[in-house]
Amino acid sequence: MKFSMASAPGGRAASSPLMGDAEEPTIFELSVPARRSFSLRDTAVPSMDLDEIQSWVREDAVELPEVSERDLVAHYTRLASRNYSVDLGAYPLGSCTMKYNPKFADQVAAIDGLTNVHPLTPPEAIQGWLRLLDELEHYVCEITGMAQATLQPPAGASGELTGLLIMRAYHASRGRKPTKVVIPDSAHGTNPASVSLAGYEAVTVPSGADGLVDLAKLRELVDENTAGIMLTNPNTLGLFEREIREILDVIHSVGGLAYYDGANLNAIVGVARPGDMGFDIVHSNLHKTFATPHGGGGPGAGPVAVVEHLVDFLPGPLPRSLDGGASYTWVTPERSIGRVHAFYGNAVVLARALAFMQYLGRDGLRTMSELAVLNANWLKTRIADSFEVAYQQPCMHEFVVSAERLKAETGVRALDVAKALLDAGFHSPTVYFPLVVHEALMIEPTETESPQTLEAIAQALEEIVATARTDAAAVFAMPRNTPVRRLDEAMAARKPILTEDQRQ
Amino acid sequence: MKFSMASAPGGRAASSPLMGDAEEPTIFELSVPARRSFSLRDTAVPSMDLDEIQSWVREDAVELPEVSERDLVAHYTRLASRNYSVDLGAYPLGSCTMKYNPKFADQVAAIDGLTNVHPLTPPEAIQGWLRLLDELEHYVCEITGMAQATLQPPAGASGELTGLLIMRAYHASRGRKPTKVVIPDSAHGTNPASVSLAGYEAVTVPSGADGLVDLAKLRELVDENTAGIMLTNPNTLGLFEREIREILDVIHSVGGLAYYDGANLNAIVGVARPGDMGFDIVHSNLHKTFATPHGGGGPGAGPVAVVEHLVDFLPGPLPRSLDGGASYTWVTPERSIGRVHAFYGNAVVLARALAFMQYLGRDGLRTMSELAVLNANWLKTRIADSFEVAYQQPCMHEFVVSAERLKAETGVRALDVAKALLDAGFHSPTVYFPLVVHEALMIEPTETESPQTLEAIAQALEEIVATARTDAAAVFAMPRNTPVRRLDEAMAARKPILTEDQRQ
Amino acid sequence: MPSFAPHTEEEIEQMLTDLGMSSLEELYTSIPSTLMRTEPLALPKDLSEIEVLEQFSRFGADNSAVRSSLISFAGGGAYDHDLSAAARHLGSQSAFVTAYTPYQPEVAQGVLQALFEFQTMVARLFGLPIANASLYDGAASLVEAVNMAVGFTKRQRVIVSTGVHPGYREALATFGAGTHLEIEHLGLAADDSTIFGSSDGDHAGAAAVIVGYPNYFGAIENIEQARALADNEEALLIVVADPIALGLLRSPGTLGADIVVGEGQSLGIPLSFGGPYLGLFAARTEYVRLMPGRLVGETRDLEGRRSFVTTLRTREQDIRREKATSNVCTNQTLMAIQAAIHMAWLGKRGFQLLARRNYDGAHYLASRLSEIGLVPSTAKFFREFTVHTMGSATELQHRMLQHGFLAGVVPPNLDDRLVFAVTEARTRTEIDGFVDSLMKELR
Amino acid sequence: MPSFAPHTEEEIEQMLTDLGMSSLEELYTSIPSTLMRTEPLALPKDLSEIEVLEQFSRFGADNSAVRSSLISFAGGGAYDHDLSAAARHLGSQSAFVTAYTPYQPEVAQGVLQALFEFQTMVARLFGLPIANASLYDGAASLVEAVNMAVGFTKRQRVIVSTGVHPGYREALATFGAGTHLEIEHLGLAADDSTIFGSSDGDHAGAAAVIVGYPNYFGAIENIEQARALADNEEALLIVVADPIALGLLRSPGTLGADIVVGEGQSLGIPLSFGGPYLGLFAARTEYVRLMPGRLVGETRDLEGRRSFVTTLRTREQDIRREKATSNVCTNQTLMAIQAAIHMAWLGKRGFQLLARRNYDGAHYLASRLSEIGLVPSTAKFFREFTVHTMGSATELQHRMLQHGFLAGVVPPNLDDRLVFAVTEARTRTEIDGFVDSLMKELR
Ligand SMILES: Cc1ncc(COP(=O)(O)O)c(C=O)c1O
Ligand SMILES: Cc1ncc(COP(=O)(O)O)c(C=O)c1O
Repeated sequence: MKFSMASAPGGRAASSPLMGDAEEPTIFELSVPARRSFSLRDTAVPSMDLDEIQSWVREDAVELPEVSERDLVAHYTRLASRNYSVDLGAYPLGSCTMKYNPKFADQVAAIDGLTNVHPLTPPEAIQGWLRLLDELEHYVCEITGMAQATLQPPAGASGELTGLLIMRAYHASRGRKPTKVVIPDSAHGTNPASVSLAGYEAVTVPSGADGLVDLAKLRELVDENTAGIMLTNPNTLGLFEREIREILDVIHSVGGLAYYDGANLNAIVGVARPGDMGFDIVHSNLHKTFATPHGGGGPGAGPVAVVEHLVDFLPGPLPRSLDGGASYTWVTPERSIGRVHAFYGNAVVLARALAFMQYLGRDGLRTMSELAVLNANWLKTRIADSFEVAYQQPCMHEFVVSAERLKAETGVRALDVAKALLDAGFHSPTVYFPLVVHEALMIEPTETESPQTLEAIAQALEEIVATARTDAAAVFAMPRNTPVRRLDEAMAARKPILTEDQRQ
Repeated sequence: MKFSMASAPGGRAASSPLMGDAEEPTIFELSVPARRSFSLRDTAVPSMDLDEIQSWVREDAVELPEVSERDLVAHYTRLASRNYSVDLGAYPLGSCTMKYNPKFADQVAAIDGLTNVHPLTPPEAIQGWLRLLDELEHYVCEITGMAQATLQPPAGASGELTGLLIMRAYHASRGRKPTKVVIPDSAHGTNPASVSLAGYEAVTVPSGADGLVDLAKLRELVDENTAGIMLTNPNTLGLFEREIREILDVIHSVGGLAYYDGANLNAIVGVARPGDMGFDIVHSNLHKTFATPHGGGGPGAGPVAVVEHLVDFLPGPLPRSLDGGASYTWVTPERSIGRVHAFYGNAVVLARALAFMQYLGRDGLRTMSELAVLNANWLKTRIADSFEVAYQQPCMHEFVVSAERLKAETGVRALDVAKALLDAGFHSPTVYFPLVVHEALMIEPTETESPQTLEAIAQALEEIVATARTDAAAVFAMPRNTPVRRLDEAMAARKPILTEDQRQ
Repeated sequence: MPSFAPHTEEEIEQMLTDLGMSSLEELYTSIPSTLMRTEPLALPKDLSEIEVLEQFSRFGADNSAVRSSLISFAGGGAYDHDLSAAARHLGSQSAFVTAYTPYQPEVAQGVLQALFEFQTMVARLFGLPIANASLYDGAASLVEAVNMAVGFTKRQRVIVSTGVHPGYREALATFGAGTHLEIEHLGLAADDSTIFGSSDGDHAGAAAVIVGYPNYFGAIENIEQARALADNEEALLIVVADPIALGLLRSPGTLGADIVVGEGQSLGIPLSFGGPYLGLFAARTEYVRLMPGRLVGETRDLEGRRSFVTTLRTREQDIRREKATSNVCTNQTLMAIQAAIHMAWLGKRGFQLLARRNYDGAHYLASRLSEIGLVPSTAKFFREFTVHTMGSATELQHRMLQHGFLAGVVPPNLDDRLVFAVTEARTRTEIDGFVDSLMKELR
Repeated sequence: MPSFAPHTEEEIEQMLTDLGMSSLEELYTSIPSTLMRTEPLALPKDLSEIEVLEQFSRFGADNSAVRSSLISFAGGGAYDHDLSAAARHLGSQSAFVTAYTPYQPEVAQGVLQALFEFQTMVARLFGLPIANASLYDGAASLVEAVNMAVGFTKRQRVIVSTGVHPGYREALATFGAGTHLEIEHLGLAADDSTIFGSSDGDHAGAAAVIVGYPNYFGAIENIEQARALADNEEALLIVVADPIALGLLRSPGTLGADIVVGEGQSLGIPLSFGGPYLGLFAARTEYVRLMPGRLVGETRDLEGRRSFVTTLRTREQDIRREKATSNVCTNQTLMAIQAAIHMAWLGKRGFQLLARRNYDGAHYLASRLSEIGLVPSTAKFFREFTVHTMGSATELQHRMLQHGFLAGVVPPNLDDRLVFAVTEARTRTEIDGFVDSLMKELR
């Protein structure tokens, strides 16, 4: 196959060394007694006596660091300079949808009238927030094909558990106590973990050779003890479950509910809707599909949308207008499972996501998904000579390849490929997940990367394979250009040092 | 001499390589026809016809780059990661006063009611700005010991020229046309350049062996053709001109005026005042002493303050209250030399400086200078074994050492020391300036660096000297850890490539 | 074409050609045609960034923000503190904001080291040896603490003080439905503190005893009594602590808590209408392998340089799956980093001083309110206390909005009470003004 | 003790001991005691950062900002454009903000490459081969251009159109006092454009002819005529251009200008009450060694990698001293970087579209004003034009403030005129509202 994209520059962090190669001291090591950064306002409030609480008063002060503002700023600026991020270059990390996050959303997140609002302000004084949340709920429901949604869950996993508790409440309301939830063997780890926390037993349905749910096996597994199924579609291998209707029919036929893990929604926004496929409960990962930044591990937001007959179970409170949109208030559904967050979820993250959706609009949202799928298919085909493509059907927004052949021939594993890619200026793909593919490399370019960047990634991968064949040791020694090189992870786990004070 | 500061970590950029070591493409190289970042609002304004101006309308579009927002952000994020800055580590660059800039001043600079004000808004609608500028003028005058000030000059050099034009106008008002301005041989290059632009001839007075103005020589030079003198005190060698009163008497005795270059004010705020020394005109570099960030080369601000009998010549307009502070308006002095900026100078920089001054307050401002001087003296003494201290008297906020001995013994020059220091994670000192000291290294630690950082700098310098003695070639090859290594500057100047289009 | 996708029409054509396709629709041949949407989404068309910004400014204008519109005396788990500019600046660096979870430690030392420092600060604050790298919020931390206690003791019963934040208790009840939790409550005395004494249930023992410190109504609980009850029940003691209080009060860990959780919003995070906030979680070392969430540990790289990595990952869902200690994956890392920076900005002495200022402000307000007949019911408190209103508290709170004050929070189902909070941001002038306005409304 | 100085009392003691001193005062023994201040400065005591911030918020509240308080139809060298979030974010990275002038290129490639890109964009915009790395503002650029022309021609006389921005002309007069500049003016026709024709001075020739493009009153000048006059005088042609206009109009360089200068505020820099702004400067290659300010050039490092460095430094004051081409040292680098990013965000097509939107807005306003009898005097204009008011323009402008409009700018000493500007930020609704309010005031 011929490829059209010239190897133009793009997408790669080529910032190269900035200076020095020493460790950065910890903030505690920078601390000097009596040094300070803080300044506090003069409130003119008199000093009040402590007599009544004297027995509770601590003698010592908490051993927080004592640093100058100058050192504080330098320390955390240097730490930032030791971290890769989407803003530096490509992050083809499958299952994580690390796309570029629009900068204007940072300004949205900084609007005084949004950030400086106390969550317990009476409804008459927070009409803007209530409207905003209502509008986002509308977008989420339209995109997923659902009736109503809670925006409370602060991340995808929280959304999963929320959804499963809704499932539980639904069955209970019908006097049923089914015990099992079916999940495919390619499922993300949060799925089985959530199933357990929801008090269900996780039952695994295997994938067939085509990477899709084995319908026959599913039929065998499912009975009246089946509370429901959790799926993501496209699934964790990046493949669309073609027989989704049939799969869900099996579940529905025994009175079960179908849960859609929205982590993979980026493939199908505007193209297909979980609701139309027959799902009953859907969570969306706003920090993936809707480009709220990931923050080095969070915060996210995982709204849960449900079909009409489940809306009564949604967590409360929900922003609702009782007068046709003239004003809004908080309403808790009658049979609500209860709150899943102390307040209303990660509100400012929700605002960012709505801003992103409004910016792209109706058509832009669909184009987003189409190009995410285009990028994934192109890159998959482009690197097919270097790695074994796990499944041949067209992929959705991500795909899985295997380094098994490379490993057999050279000893270089998926992990080594991942580490070597760092030296080329790119973040690594996800490795060893999903578990059903050996030496898996799971690659999700996202729609925000240009064809030039895809080509550069492909060339970098080709070069790694070539190096592996001529000098595998060189690959094992990678990365070399990173702030630190490969870490001794076993040492970290053997006798964990989790704080400065646990160090000898 | 025994030194007390243990070599604790601090002040050094040890960010080490981040990934890759390739060049960063230019934004033009990242450009792809028809790609875009921009989005423009829908104004609903109809398209108007171009008939009347048709002959002016260009056929082509300006060849600006065409990049996605994602690539735009990645490009300039990667460029930022290729740049040293105060926020990363120490910047002991003599004459430049690179100190830590407080972060809250960034928030001051972002206040909507300050940044989004049109400069030609009528005075009744800009009372906040007028008050702010008035208050800053008061601070500047109190600190320098002057009567009134213009805040218009956008940098120090502009302040110099403004001051010299005031000098000129003053002499003219008295029917005099003196032709010469005296400057010491250690003067900063902007001083003689400004003298020329003000239409004067620069006459150099040499320094004595003690680094101070040679009073006898000065007496010989000065006559009724002398319009004035330009000095900075402490001078460019970091030494206080003890005989400043006598020096200025010489100038005043022939009807000349004395100009104070405030670039070195950081040594003496709250301790001594140019006005008390007898200076008539003073500029302050707010981007040095008063911690407005330097922006990679600007913007700055160089207010010019004058004694009572020169206030009539100040550039206008000035913010003034005609009703005892109840309201403010713009007033232009009768014999004003005229504007030196299209509007009122770098207003937002001025706001930052006032914020800094208010934060430190009366006592903090003095402490600032005292500790700047303490740091300089300590570091000077600490490294006296490694380099020849040029002048023995206590220094002020900066000092000059010479690498002449090192050069003689090893061939390693001041420049090589500067480059080697980069590898140690610090910015270089100023080199080969002032011109009167051979192989000069001019070091200004500023008060914001901790004693630990000073010690780390000293150790880095010691190590460089040690390496020079054992392996000079290693020093010549430095820096190695920087994004690029030593540059071919001659090639750049021989056939200058100043734009993408001049490249072959 | 949304401007975030770099592809030009021409490039799309070319890429499709490379794939042997003629349209974008062809990419979706694996989706049954009955499932393909033919109509566009029923959503508005795209807007420019400036239009979206202006739209959100209008949303913002329709809220009463603290400081610009309202002077806040509300707490209830969300406090109006002065934020440090340094933490705001440093926490918003794109290297932190736009990074993923640190799965490749070689290029994530910034986030990892910052989290290690955060863990250290939380552990020291709470008086316990270990802390994790954050959970969603205070409520989530409590739920995870209970799950951990349940997992450790293999018991389903927990004893919860009604002084614990009602939102957290509700979340516990919600998630407890899945884990079959039996929740038993301890009531409060007239001074708003918990009535301990052996639980009246007839079970063999409990998984945990849970108290606030201070509690939701402001009362500083007697942790030693809570510990005694826990010992009686052979239960773990879980304390929900206000981190700011620990600048003045003895830390729960030193007083006997096994697990301390709390909401970290007070540590430099804006009010943000309730989120993103920061769940804090610390515990005794013996529970380390049951800890929920991410843990960052120290190690060496192959050149011997100190470095940091997420560790004990076998606890986590991606490895342990249905047997994981928790299902948490994405957490609140950015908030943790921001809180760590803010704590470092405050430093040892600033943190102490800050706590004292909160104490002084609250006690000054209490004394002023006492003068006008609103005597706090809470006897021993830190920065938050409860008063009983004559009429409806919601009504009074509503009227106080007109004066420009957010007059505390109304506890759910207790419309005759207001809980007031004071931070270091409230000046004497503001407090006096608040008391004056309240007096007018109560007359 | 100000918190920016890291030193503890103990460290100060220790450092003094190392120096054999016993007090900080001893550091100043080289200052004659008569000059040492014994009293503290007559300034207020220190404040906390939050108090300073609140003080500045109060300053801000006492101004009428555009958008939040006023809808602006004012230009005059400062325009209310929509700013790109990307440029704002990227330009405020601390690596750019807190760096010094790039004297050590090995660690300044970020600033240097950004400036090289900026120079390229300015050169292309102005239609000339080279540009510098910025000067203070539009006025300073004009002054430097004249100095360059004077230096090149060795003549003192310049011919300036009165259509050139009055603030720039005033600055030229101010600085011209030093360089003994003789300034001669060209008047304007009724349509606000310059009346060219050979100058009436009896000198042998001029150093430069200077026109605006468009000029201060909005008129698009005939650059070819200006060129002809310059040729007549054997003078250089200096054009003061509005960069935004060049998205629609032919560039001055291609029309014959030798030097093109301008104010870069429109390229993504906030109004900022007049500064910091951005002086643009481009010229023909033959003047390269006379250029003022910093120039960044391309070269190679010793490993052969492309890299950037400030070059032709022998023009500059620190080397050439009294013979330097200019005294400029600190310039407006950060603004230049921000403008480059903003231009790249707009891109080739966005910039073109933007210019057209400005044109359309201004012409729509002009047509609406014509309907109510305010017919622009300016015949050919881009985004700014002049109307003659019946009474005092200042008075009218004052009254329009009450309606929430900044109604143009009043040219100095011409109180019967208003110059209106429209940018892409003004919607039809705003323009219509403005016309309605004006109509009310004029009735
Ligand atoms: C398929 C899938 N499901 C669920 C999740 C969990 O989402 P979160 O990390 O927001 O809790 C992820 C996250 O990586 C995922 O990839
Ligand atoms: C002694 C001295 N004078 C004047 C200046 C010029 O100031 P500016 O760069 O703000 O024009 C400098 C700047 O480095 C300086 O060091």
